[in-house]
Amino acid sequence: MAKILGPHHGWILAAYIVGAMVSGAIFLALLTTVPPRYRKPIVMVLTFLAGLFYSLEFLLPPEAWFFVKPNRNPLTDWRPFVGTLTQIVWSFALLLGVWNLFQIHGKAVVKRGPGWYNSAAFFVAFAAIVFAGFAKDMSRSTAPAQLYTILFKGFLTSLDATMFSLIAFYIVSAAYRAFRVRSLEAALMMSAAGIIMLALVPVGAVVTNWLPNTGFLSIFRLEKIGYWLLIGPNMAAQRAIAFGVAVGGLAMSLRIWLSLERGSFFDRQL
Amino acid sequence: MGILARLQNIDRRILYLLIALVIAAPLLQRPRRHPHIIFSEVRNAYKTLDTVPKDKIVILSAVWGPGTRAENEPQTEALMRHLFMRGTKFVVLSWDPLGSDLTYDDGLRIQREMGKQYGRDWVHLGYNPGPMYTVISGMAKGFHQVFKRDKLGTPLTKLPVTMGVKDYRQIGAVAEITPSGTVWTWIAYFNTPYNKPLVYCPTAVMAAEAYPFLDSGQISGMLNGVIGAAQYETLLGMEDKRTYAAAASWALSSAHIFIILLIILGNLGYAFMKRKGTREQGGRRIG
Amino acid sequence: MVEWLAKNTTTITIWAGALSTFAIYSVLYAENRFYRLFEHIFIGLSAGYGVYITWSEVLRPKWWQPMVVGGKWYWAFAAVLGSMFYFMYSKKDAWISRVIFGLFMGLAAGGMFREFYEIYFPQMGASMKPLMANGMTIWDSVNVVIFYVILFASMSYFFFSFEHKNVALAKSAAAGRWFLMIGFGAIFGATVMGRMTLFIGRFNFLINDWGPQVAIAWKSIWFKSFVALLFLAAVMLILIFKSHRKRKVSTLDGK
Amino acid sequence: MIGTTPYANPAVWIVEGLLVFFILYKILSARRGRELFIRRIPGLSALDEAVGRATEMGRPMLYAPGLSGLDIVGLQSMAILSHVVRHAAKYGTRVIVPLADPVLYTVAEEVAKDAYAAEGVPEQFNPEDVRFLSDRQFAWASGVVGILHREQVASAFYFGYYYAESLILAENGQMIGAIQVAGTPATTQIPFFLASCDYTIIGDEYYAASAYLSREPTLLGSLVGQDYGKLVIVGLIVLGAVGVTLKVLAPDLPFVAWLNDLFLKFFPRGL
Repeated sequence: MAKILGPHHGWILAAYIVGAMVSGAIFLALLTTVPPRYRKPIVMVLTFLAGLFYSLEFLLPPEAWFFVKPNRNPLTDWRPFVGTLTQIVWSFALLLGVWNLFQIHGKAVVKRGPGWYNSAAFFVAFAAIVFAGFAKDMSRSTAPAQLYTILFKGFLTSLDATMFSLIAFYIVSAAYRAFRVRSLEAALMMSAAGIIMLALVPVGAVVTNWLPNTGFLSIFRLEKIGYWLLIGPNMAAQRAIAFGVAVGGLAMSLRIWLSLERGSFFDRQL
Repeated sequence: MGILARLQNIDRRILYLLIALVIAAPLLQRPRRHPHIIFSEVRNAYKTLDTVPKDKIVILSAVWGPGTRAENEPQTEALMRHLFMRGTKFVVLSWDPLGSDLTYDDGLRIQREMGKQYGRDWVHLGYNPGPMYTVISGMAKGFHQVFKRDKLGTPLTKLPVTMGVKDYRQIGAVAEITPSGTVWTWIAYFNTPYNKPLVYCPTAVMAAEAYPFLDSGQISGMLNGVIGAAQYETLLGMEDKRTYAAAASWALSSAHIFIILLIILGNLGYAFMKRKGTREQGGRRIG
Repeated sequence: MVEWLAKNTTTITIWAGALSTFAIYSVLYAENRFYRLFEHIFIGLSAGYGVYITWSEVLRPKWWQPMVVGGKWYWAFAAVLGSMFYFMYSKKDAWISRVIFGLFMGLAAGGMFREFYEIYFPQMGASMKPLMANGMTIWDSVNVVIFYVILFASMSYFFFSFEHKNVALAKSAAAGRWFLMIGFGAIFGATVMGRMTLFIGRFNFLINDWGPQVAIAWKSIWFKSFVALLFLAAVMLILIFKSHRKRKVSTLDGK
Repeated sequence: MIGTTPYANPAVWIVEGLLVFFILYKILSARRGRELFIRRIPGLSALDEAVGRATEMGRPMLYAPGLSGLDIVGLQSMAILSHVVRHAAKYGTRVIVPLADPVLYTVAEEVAKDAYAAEGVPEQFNPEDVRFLSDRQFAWASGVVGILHREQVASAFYFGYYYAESLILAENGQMIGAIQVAGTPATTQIPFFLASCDYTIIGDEYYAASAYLSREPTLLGSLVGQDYGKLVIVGLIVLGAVGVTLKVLAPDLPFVAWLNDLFLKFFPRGL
């Protein structure tokens, strides 16, 4: 077995790789011949088996009686491999999205509909950074690296940061519009937000600066109230949500693992 | 009446322009005044670093890079100033390749201002790619096994600051200056096991999550974003200096106050319209 | 061209950053052509960057090099698995993509037991607070009681299958919703400062990095005339935009 | 978490076992045809209203699953998507679905296609309406903002995993006057949806959505089981709290110390 796994080099390696590809292709071809009524059970069984990996890896402690060798859960050793494999296979899916982008923007450019030049700009930007990236790693010239800096640092990170910072503006308009005393709920949310906004800045804390810094009255100082709101009621409420989400997530995972999930994607004929 | 009615429907573009002005004005004008209210977590941070014994060093762990310079640089500078002022020796440890250069430049600038000397008063350990927990736990057991040379390539055994540092025993405190959730690594691998105080300097986004840890004492003090840095500068006696931290702290304060004023104005308009019996536009509901 | 690029990389990078910043901020006024162009550039760049980074940081070091240089030929099977995604484009054999989906969903679902333990067990542990203990003041006890009231009331809001005919449960659920709103308000208030500093970051970039570049460029007569032209063009565009919008409003005003 | 074993301990087997038991037991009993009650969730009832409004105005709708991938959050989003698209197909209204995950994109396309087919109008499905934008957070957000404005959508739905971009989308939707419904398991983003959307579903109402919309016995049963699961958690916390309190009040009771040690051992006191 170890001999087959290699590592191999030169022609033998090439032969092995081609062999793996061919056997893979044969396997896929075989899959296409599976009659429809067996398809769903196959997917179900594979989903279940895949789910077993991480479940058993966690649920079986190394000291369990059936692990003979000095207390190891053998699945744990496979974790890095499965992690890498997942990442690699997942990477192949990226082109699905890129392909869709190409289709939509390609059509726009070919048709010359309104705004086609935007789609053209999409292709230019795409090609430029792919070229600069790969050329930077392959050629010895510094020009691609500089182009890459301009595209990545000049455009991409600036666009990222600016888009993110738009929230600074939107948070103002959202607060202004939403925080009206229409209902008890809105009023509660508004008050909590207002107190914490005041409490977090020294200028706001001036409001209650006349209160003593220690003793009973000090708990009414704004920064203390804000702090209390954050670690008291806020944490309790967040934890209540967290427990609900935890159980909901567990239930949904369980349904998917055991193929009990219902809904269009899962009810479909294969 | 026209004004009050209009107050609850200010055009959002005006709001955007106003908030931009509210933030930009202090940044451009650079007011001289520092906040004179100091939050207890900032005071505790100051006390922590102020009580480090003279024969021990402080580690400034800088995780930040250019992305969060606006918040983390003032914090780093304030801490450096304090340590120089007290004559406590410190080392800077950077986890970001670009941040490593930035913190080095900061140190050089401040040492010039305060008449201090590299190597004698402080040392920059350069960029460390991590992983953080191995570096930290290794450093606690053998400082010189983990760190061999400083940023310039000088062996650490030749520099006065680091010469005598063997392990955790010569380390007095740690300050973590970070834009991400890295502080737990320090807590778990260094500060809790060896019972060392930790000063936490997060960005404002991260600060909210830290309050429970302040409460439990796992973090001894905190500088919340640039506001914390400005308050720290006040404690350092810089209240009438024009610093960036003070300006940014004013900008943030006025932004908060501006939003609260807006909420009040909107509610005034709302209350007025409701009394008049007119339904407000849109009638959006929360729920 | 290449030389000019090499000499002025920093300058161009800063100008590109400023241009991008203005393009995105222009959407605060209204969606416009300038924004649209940069939106497409943004999507193009991030797609291209995704392709490049996926290859250079995942596929090349973790798949290609171990396989071709390291001689681990069996990694070729990963490509076979990866190709299964693409069967979704086939009408007849789309089910093969289901196989790989199923594998991934299974793997993700299998992690649930560990995730539940690692994330939520400590939270349960932290929720078991003593009502009274040595060194706790009355105020601390009151806080613990408040904690439990809020926790259980908020949790009762999330009971879906019990009819809220039970008055106690209905009241508790209603109160729970109020407590949740206080929590959400707290999150909102605590987030504002972080978001404002994002804008300060952009502002600093414009003033401290781009400002000096503008000052340098301003020295050249070409730049001055270019700015003048740009200004004229902007004025004309605004005039055109305004007359255009008046027409548009009448057709779109369906609200 | 630090200081805990990386493997399951008896407490994990008991607690997770109880949860799994209740969920599966209730699913099975629901499948055998037991009538189950489920309370009203206003945000989900509003979905149909929002679809109706877009139809009235003759403008398209937007359904954004956030940054979710092919995981439980994304799949739940797809279940809600299926409901929305089926309604839309009934009235012949367009639904634009921008995605941030290449794999979820393929799933969304299938879901949309199926939904049109189920309503008997497969020809109405326009593959360009389900589109992948970008897997980069803010590039995706910029694209969705563009779509919101250019298509002048009448209704917008945000169901999935959201990060900071939540407010960017919701405020732009608000600007164009769209009726907006949102739901996310990301607690930190709920306040922003609450502020800018007309209806927001909170916390695990998100996971209740598919059961609520489809009234499928399996899903309803699971929902009831989840409620029992939450009761288990409440019970545990109460037991633990009583334990630690009694340790101070009555340290001599025999079982108290034992109970206390048990909880301390198996429930790490993180914060």
